[in-house]
Amino acid sequence: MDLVLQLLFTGIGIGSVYALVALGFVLIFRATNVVNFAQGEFSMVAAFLMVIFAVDLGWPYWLSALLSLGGMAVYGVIFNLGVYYPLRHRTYLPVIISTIGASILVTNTMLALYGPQPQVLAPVFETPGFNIGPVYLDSQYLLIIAVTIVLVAFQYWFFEHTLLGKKLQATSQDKEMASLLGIPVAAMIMITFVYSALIGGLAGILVAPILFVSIQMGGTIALKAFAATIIGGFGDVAGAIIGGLALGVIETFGAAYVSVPYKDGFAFLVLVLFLVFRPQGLFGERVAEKA
Amino acid sequence: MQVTRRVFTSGLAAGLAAPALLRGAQAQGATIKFGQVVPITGPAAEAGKYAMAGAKIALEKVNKAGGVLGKQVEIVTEDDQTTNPGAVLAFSKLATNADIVGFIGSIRSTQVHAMAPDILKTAKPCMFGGTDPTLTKLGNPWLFRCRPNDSYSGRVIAAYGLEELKLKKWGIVHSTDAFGTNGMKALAGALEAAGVKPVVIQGYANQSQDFTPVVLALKQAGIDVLGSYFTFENDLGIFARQLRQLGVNAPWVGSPSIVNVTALKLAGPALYNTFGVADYAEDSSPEAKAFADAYRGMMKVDPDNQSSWTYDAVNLLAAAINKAGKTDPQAVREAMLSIKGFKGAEGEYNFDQNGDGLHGYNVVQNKSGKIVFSKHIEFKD
Amino acid sequence: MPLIECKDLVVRYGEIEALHGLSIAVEAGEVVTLLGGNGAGKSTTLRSISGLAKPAAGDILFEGQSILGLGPEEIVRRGIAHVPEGRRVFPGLSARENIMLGASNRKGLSKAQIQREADEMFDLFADIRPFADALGWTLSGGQQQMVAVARGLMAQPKLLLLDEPSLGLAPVIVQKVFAIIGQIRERGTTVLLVEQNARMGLSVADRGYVLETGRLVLTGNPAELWANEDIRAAYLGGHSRAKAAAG
Amino acid sequence: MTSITDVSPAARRTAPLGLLAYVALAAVAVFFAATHSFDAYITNILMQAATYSVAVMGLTVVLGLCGQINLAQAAFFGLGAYAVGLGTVDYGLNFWVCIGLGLVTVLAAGAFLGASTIRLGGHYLAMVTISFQQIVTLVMINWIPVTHGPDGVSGISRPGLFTTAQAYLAFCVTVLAVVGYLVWRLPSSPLGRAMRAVRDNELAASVAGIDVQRTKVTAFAICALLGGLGGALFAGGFAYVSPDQFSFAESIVFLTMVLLGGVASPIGAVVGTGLLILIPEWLRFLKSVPGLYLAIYGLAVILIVLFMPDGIWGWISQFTRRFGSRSGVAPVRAEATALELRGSSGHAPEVLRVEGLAKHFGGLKAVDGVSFSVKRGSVHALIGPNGSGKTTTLNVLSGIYAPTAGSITLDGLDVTNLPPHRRTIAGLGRTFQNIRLFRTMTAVENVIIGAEHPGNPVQKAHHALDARARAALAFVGLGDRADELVTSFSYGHQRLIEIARALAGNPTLLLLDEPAAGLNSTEKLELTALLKRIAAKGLTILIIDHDMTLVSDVAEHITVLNFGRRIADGDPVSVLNHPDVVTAYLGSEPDAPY
Repeated sequence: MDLVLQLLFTGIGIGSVYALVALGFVLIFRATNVVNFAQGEFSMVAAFLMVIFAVDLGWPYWLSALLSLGGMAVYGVIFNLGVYYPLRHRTYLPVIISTIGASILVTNTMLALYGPQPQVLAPVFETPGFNIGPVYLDSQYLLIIAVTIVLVAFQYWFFEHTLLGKKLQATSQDKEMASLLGIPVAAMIMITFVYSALIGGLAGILVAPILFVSIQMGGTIALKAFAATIIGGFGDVAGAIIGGLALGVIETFGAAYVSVPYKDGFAFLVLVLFLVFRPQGLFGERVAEKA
Repeated sequence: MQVTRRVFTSGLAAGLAAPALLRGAQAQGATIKFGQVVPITGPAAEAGKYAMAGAKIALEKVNKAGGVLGKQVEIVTEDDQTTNPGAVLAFSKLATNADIVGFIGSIRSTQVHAMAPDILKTAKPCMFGGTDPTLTKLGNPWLFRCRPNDSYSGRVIAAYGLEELKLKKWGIVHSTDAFGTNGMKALAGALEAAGVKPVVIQGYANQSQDFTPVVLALKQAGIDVLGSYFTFENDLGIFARQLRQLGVNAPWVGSPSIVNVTALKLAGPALYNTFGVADYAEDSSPEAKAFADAYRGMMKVDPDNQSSWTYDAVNLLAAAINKAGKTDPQAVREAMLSIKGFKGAEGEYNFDQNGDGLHGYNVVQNKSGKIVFSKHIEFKD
Repeated sequence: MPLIECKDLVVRYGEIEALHGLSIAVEAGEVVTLLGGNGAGKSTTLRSISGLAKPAAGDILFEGQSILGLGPEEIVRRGIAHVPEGRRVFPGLSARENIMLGASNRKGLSKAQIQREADEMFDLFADIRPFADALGWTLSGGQQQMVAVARGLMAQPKLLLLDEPSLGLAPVIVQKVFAIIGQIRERGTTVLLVEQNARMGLSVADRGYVLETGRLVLTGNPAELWANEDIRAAYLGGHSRAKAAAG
Repeated sequence: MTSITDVSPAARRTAPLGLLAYVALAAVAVFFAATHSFDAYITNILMQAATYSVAVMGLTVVLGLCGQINLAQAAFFGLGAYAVGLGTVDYGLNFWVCIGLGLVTVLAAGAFLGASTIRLGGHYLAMVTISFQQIVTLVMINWIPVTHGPDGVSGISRPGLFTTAQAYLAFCVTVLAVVGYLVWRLPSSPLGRAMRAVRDNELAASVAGIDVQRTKVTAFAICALLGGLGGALFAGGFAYVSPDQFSFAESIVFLTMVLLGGVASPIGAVVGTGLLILIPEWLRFLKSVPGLYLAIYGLAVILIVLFMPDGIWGWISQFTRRFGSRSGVAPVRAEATALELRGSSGHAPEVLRVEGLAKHFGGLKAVDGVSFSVKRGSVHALIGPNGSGKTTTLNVLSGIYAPTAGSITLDGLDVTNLPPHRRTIAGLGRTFQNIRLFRTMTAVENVIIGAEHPGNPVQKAHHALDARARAALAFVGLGDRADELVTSFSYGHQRLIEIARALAGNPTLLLLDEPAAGLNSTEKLELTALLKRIAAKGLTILIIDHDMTLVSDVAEHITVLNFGRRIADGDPVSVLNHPDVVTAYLGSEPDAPY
């Protein structure tokens, strides 16, 4: 039982990271119908910004975090203008390739600028964690779980209770109709990219103290977040969260009870099973039957 | 399409040959050249920087002492992109340069495997750092290993744990890549030879984000000593932290990565009081100390085995050529095999017929972030 | 000066020329119906006015100013709301939210204000009040049509473009939709209506235009048009009269 | 990569000449590879380029020809390489036997992957292939007893004849030349045509009698096969394989290669492969800053996607086509014979019988219990106002939708549950309201695809199909423009090509979905005349149209739908004067008088 609880905690912790990145995937997918293969690099770039501000320049943690997120907003704008916007009238394939190109570009620019060493970012709390009974709770994971809960709540409030959220939803559902109502579609897509970059960046900043800051960190997380997105359903925000958490837990328990080396395999096996038997994801995507 | 192919081929040949010819013309005979295959891009780019620095320090030393055969030595490097095809291309590109008399290969065993056919074809000595024991048993006479192979690291870890620490309930954690798997086999083999069966062996895939299941398995098995083979420092860092957080405090003897600079930086206190086998230990010999001082002077960080072996490799190659008195590969090979008791930064080199130069390891301890030399264990076979 | 005036509009979709120099005008306060069979160019005319289709030649004047080349977002800001064919209700938003978004073209409104106006819409469209919180895709065709029209009205347009509001609706629902168009007309909103149901379309109109393959063939008041045999031909084919007469 | 240009029709007509040139150039290349002494570096680069090119050509087939994405080509490449590696090293098998085993393995894996996931398009297919890739990599690393795990397999031997690097390189270039030839010729074979049809328009392809699913699986299997072949050659060339050479990152490299070179032609594959192997080599001088050249590579990928959508070869061939088109050899044309139509060969008086047909979308009853029958040799019209369920009925008839209830009998055969291509084989031909032609093909190729299905009693030899296609085009009046790309035709003529495509398949029943939509009045008159000529040959026609002039001119019988139900059925005069029909079209009397 202790074992189960411990695994559950870790699974939810790591799953929260997947969930945050998956959320970024889903938002961009819903707004543009494109899978962003450079989503993981949002996290990586933000983590490096944190290293620059908090470690190299030694600025306070909160200020560094704010500046990093500000940097991510700018990055989201540049990403949209450089990678997606010029291709918005083409099919999904060129856009996928373009995002792959962006991923290679950003990863290696970071390598060129910052060198190949993994960097250390101190955790937010002094205390690394504490025991509740036999279960050890890592304070950084607790923070990640808390932030995920807050963000999900914010997300719910933002999309369900603000006009801007409604306009974003409208844009993702029918761009032409949205433009007929006077909703500035290009601006809505821009906001989506910025928001997605912020969420991805937040995930990167939060996970950096645990996984260290390296140029590969984005790719590793993004692949899992992908899988989470499929499990949850591509069109569904709640699905992305639950898919991420489910994947984190499945992976952790699979590793504990089946095989550690094949840990990554569980993610993809679950993914394939979902694709073959339930391609619409856990909650189902409303797919209109069309000729 | 063949037009394209032909244009492509001949254009390629011309494009590549031109600069090579130019370079050849201007530098012919003025210096002795060593070629170095090293990761400048890709996941191991960091290690590549250290490897180049170690070689450079040796190069300066050799040149200051009068060079090789009276000529100054120069090192030509090529990027292997941390991939096997990249290593093959990098090596074969160096191999086309007839001026190069010997090579510094890779620290990654799979890359040495990949390059081995080309090395055999080129028929010039290649010093390498990969620790897969099979590499020197391929029947390739040109491979010379400048680090002890994994069969020694496993035996040293086992010997230290069993004899010095007197502990019997072993857990082994290893990466499932080539390095980690071979290391695990050697360690498990050495333990079993001493009549001890490890209570738990856990493999993990590189770039794992979480080690909770591994740590819990160790905990449940109730180990009293841990042996480990980690490839990447970030995995080691995550594991070390979780190991201590979840309350496993058994003594831990790890493979060389446990004491390298990046691991110390990433893992911090989580690695305090662990033991590591180290082919390189600063306090193990005056030569090692001298290298450390030179390295610190240049790189401003402490040296580790990523740089010490290339330092030795360049020194050995220079010594062997000087001993042979000519650059003829066969003569150099024979000179290299006849080297006995060469004191390098990594230890004392005595090349056997397979091309293995070192036959033992140092054991060091991490005392609050400082690496302290503990014991050297050498094998005769 | 007409509120909206199309001059010699030519619109092409690739190879097909959908409009060949169409000129029409609507005065402020009028309800005008565009009639014609499938492919006559009715929807294309509306799409050109709201900025969805780009005319190859001609001009469109709104309140005397050319709006040619402006994007739909700018055109709706100037006061032209388009309720397109097929209703295009956002499937994932509730009826109320759909209606609220209709005010997106108006600057400086508080959310509370918009909510109040949206609730007022349910006075006009009492049938959909019970479904205010139902998601768009769960609504029936008639309910969706009412949401779409209400959403258009939320823009407080000077000109409302309605494209085939009766499409696919049962006769009893069509009656309801047209009753609402009658009320809109009483509020003084100018309406340009495209309708396949000719009799219905003319019942609410001040004037009508009849289009055939991208050209204007007839214009006049509803009674004149209804009396004209050509309107029958535009819908039921040129030979039907002869055959009917023969039969 | 979206607009996929193709081998120009001129190039295909001049095939004998092209073949000669190809063989000559291939021979020169092989000779060059076999005799010119390269240094080891260049030999390695050429060996890598040649073996990778074979695998990249697999992507030319699956992506360029069939329009499907595959992000697991490195896995197939790796399976082929491991088959040779493990086979020769561990089991001491003959090199050729190992290649054979490897190809069987990848073929099976490719077909399985294709079949299990083919109904998922786009992003989902991308995800499945990524997953397959990851699983293959994990198995290679972790199934140590069989795969040697991460150590990889070393000491792989080459076949007896080709033990030297030089000879082996010549062998690889020969294989590349053969594969290149096959991939070059594939688009003009029946299979290649089917793939292009599926890529251009899946729906039209299925209605033209192509088994879309099987075609996609075949394309996937061929792609895997070439990936495996390239990998097998690679293993022999480099004598060592390990799992990290076949990772997801390598799959991305393969994909980038094909996109960079251009997906439309095998030349693009070679160009892209060559460049992506060479660019990092050329840019080695940038190595003083780690990561810089890969960053530039990433930027280049984005720029190519933005500015060279058809890849480098597509970009170059725009120019060659512009300058080379005039020198094309005059088309060799089969004699356009008179078009034979099977027409009324059956026995039952009714060609089509529809009973109680219903199609519901959720709560929407688009078609709600419709029954009617079409008499052999008649022209029957199905009409109704917008949204009355006509097109839905047609889509159910041609198998695009499965009916909610009811039955459809075609010439005595119950086709209710058959997929579209089986109905076409059973004798159904149709056109679409929004013209659905295969846009990258010529008129005659479009029509050949229509003629090619197994239900058509014409010879399957290419010249016979070509002759039939030309006859069909001549019948609709476009005989002398048969070799032009369909995109160069006017809208009205594209309609006629679509009709010719349906006619070439020898249907017993021709379904026409709004053939007059978008036509000008002259074209409508031509269409009316054409329909009368078709009817005169005894072919049964079911037409849906809004143009009442056309309908009343050609139809002998009219069925009227409204709200998914039949409201009238009979001869044109009585139906068009039926009060319900008049109401449906002109509207009911409003409650309030105006």
